[in-house]
Amino acid sequence: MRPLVSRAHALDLLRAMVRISRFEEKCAELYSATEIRGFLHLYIGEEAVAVGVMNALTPEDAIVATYREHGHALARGIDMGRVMAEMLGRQEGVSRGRGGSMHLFDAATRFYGGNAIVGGGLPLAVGLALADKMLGRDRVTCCIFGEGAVAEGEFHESMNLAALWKLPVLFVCENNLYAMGTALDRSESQIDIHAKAANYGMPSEAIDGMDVLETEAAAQRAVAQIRVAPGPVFLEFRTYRFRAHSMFDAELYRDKAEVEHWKERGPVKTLVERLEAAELGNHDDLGAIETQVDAEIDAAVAFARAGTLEPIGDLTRFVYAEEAQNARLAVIPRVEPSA
Amino acid sequence: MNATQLKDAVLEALYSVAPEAEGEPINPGASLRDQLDIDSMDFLNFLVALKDAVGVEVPEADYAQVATLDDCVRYLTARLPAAT
Amino acid sequence: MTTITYREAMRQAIRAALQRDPRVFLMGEDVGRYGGSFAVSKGLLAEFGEERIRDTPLSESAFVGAGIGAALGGMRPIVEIMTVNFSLLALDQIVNNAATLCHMSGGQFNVPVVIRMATGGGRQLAAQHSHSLEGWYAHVPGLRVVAPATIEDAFGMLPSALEKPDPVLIFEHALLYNMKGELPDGAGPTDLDRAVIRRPGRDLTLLTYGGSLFKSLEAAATLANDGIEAEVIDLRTLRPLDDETIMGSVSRTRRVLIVDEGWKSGSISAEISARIMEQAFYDLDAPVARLCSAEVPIPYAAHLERAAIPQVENIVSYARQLVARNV
Amino acid sequence: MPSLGADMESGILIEWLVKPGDRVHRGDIVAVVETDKGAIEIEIFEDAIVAELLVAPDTEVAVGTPLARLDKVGGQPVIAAAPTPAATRTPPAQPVQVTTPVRPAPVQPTALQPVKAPPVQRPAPAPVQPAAEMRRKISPAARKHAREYGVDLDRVVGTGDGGVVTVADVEQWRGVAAAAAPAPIPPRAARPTAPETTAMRRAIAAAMSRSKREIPHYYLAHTIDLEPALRWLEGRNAARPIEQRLVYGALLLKAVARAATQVPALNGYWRDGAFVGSDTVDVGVVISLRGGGLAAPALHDVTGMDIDVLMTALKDATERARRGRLKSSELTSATITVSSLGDTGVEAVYAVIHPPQVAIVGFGAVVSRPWVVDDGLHIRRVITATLAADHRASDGHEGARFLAALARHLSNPEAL
Repeated sequence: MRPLVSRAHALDLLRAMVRISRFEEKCAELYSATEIRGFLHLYIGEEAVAVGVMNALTPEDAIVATYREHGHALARGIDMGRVMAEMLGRQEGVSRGRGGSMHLFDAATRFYGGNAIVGGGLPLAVGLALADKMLGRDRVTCCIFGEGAVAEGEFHESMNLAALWKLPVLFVCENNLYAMGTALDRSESQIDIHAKAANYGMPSEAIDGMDVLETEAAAQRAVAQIRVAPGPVFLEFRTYRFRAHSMFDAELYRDKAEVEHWKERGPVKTLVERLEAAELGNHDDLGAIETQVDAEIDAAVAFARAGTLEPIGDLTRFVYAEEAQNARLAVIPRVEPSA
Repeated sequence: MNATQLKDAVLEALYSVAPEAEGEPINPGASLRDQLDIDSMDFLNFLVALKDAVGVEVPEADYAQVATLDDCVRYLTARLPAAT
Repeated sequence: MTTITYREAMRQAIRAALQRDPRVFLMGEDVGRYGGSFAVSKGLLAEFGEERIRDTPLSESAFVGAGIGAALGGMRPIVEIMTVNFSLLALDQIVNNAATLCHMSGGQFNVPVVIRMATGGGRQLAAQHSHSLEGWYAHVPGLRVVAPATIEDAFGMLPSALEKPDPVLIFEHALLYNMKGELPDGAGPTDLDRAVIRRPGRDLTLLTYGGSLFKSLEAAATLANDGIEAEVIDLRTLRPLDDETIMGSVSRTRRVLIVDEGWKSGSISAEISARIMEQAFYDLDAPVARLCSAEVPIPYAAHLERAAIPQVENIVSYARQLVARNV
Repeated sequence: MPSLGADMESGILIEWLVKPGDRVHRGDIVAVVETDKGAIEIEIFEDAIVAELLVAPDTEVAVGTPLARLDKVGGQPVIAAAPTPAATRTPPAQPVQVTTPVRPAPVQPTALQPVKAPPVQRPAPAPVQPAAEMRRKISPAARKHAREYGVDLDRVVGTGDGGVVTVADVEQWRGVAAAAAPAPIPPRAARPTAPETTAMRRAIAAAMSRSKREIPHYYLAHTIDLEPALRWLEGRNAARPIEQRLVYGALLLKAVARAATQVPALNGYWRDGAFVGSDTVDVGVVISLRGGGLAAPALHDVTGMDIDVLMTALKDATERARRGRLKSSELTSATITVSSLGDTGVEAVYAVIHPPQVAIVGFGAVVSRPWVVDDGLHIRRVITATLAADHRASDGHEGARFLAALARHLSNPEAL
């Protein structure tokens, strides 16, 4: 049993996870009502990984994520209203409405986006870490991907390069057992993912991705190691997504019983049970948090719906950088929705 | 030739000069030149065609007597041997 | 004025950039100890060390992606892909990351990376090592694509490219590395937006770039003997295309022959021809002509390869037919 | 019925997992729906009581169709978030004004040195175009067509936008109606009220507006005693078979040719800023086509032509104009044009010059007028002749001399 954290910290972790799951449930609702279009990949069930890993990073560290990145963006501290605005295609969104659910970007928090090409983000992360190393900056680049990416050539190339050049990269593999509709044992000859890191002489660990205390501790250990002995570390979080791969998926590839089994060990449920056992908290705390979070979500939805469409005339802006330096100023300031 | 045959011969000659007039109702009492927008050259060609058809040559002095369809039939009947 | 090779001009450009800007570094397969597959970076490792002259494993997607990431991280990387043939392994990183990030992030992240690669055939390396695919890259908004042909451009385009806030792809025709030429003293950065009239003329315009420039100039000299004055334009940039200079010439000569080592279908020559039709239609006295590689995988045997790739005599005969035609 | 994807229009409700009266909580699975991708469980986003099931199992309904009516736990009805047209759905197709990306300012361009390898001159500045000769916009198809049919493109007026000369313009100039055979003229009654804008009409419009735009017309009129000519004509016609009969129009044309020979400034073209005279008088005869529009075939070198030959040529040209069989050369070679509208009863015709010619003569109707002859008053048949001429090529004085010569020729018809 992991020694418990303080009540305050535990409630912070709980709130962080509830913000993710409730935000994504609202997204599912808005998608059914056609307010969100395109693809929508939900993270519910894996919240503990995002919260645990983001807590281990500093504001100077960088994140390169995938198209299932709402949870990471919220856990990283990106404003919920601007994330929702992006889902609704408004220019007040984090990517001016150009990226949508799969491409959330935020320069202020060094969130280098969702990437819709499986494995496409890994080389970028290696490069960001290379720059930090060459410029002598004590920063970590956290690269997040699913176990599906492990089958891509870029995984092998990036792991090798990071290890070869001892780059400060935290490789975070969210192993949720299914690459869209393909179970792990039907895509990988070696299904013990974290063991692959040994091929590159890279330290690695496999962690229970459903327990936020475990994920946080593991991430903190890995980041500390990177800062002390520069070089990449590989973490495999064993987790599970409670919902379909995306909105239009009949989940023919897995049976209900398996889903129910994993829901029994859901991250929020697990933490509340741990708090009750340690008499640090209970269901009332959860209820209070849910009420607060629902209010934040309603405000975010209101902000997003009040958002405006980027003028067609701006279509060609940023195909090439304008004054590169002040491009960041082009980020639309957060406008409080009128009461 | 009886009156009907004469009328057809006149119309035939007219259509050779103004093809688009075919199939149009022609007011037998009104001036052919106005109805069918026929100029002096067309009128001359019409009379030449009429001469080929019925063998009667209309001198310039008689132009006024062949202004309408009825006029033509009347003028030609007077100059042709009685209908056999 | 010093006489140097194209290779030497490019090496000096890299060297000058490394000296001038600490953010600049060179990365690619065998650029360090081996001295570069075309010997462009020979000696740089000894002078600048392993940190800034980085040999990479054979992982085009990873090291090109790493170059893009490092640019995001504040560096000014020069990534060398040995030849355009291997760049196909890094297409996803170039097209889906380098070209797209700035626009898709709403202007938050620009990618100031320079990617150099050799291109073109003519060395009997057969189909997989003889491609001319610069036209593909010129298709993608967000990229700049240039093709230095002269010694001065080999020296001057790199510094300009390093100043750009966006990805710049530099295509160096493999047959040019050994070419000798004059580099004026004090030569500096050269423009990346303009085509240049290398030989003014009157009767037709030869639009070309890179390795085909010198074949075109030689053809123009031959044509001059029988009174045909060909204007030869070095495009220099394939994206953006310098429509102004192209249409200016077309409106004067009224006849155009595009010489391009790429294949015809869906090529840069097709794009230029379409633009001429759209912008200078009534100035034409004959349809735009194109002389490109035969639509075949480039063969090994010398006589076959020679037949597949545009040669001087082909340019001359195409030009003569073009001048004779009128519509 | 929720939308689960942009390409999902409807779903078949297979099974209800709840019944009226059931208490449901947010996130509960309440039904199963069959879609193209298989059966998908439908969740509820409200805490409520199921009031009524609105859709029976195995019914296909469109996305957005209400499936059940809910009551709030307290009893009021719940309005579920029905799919509303979302802003993210593609906005109505406005035309996309895409500004081409502003070309980033080039690095300060240095002097571009030539390359040595094979000899290369320094890139000289582009040779300056000789006086910017406004190259006329002519489509390649039009050039090809003009060359095939020997049409002088300078004469053809372009009707495309911006004055572009198209194949249709060349066709028109050749006098060949756009279709091979002349289009059957619809019977008068069926003729469309507003004249259909045929290619011919456009060509005439373009020519006339170019004429009015470019040619400074001056106009003169002169009433001429036609009695001597008409009497001579009637005597002559009476003595010949109908096939050799003359119309007075032939005399007018001959007289115009004779007069034009004496006043050459009216016979020729205005081209590239200068008058180009013609040593023959080729008279263009305006023939109005009953279907609308006109043609002006030219009779070549009329001055010396025998009057009977002229009559035959005129008869033939009129017939071929009606049938659309005029040769292109006929339509383009007139050096002066005559427009005679006497048959319509109009007394005077002030015509518009056909570019690139420099004069056009108009004849009105023959009318009887009181006329003084040797201080006696007589009834005479007279005709009004008008001249419209290009003031760049000739002056009023020459125009007057022309009309006077015309009158003289008509006063002794036997010499024509």
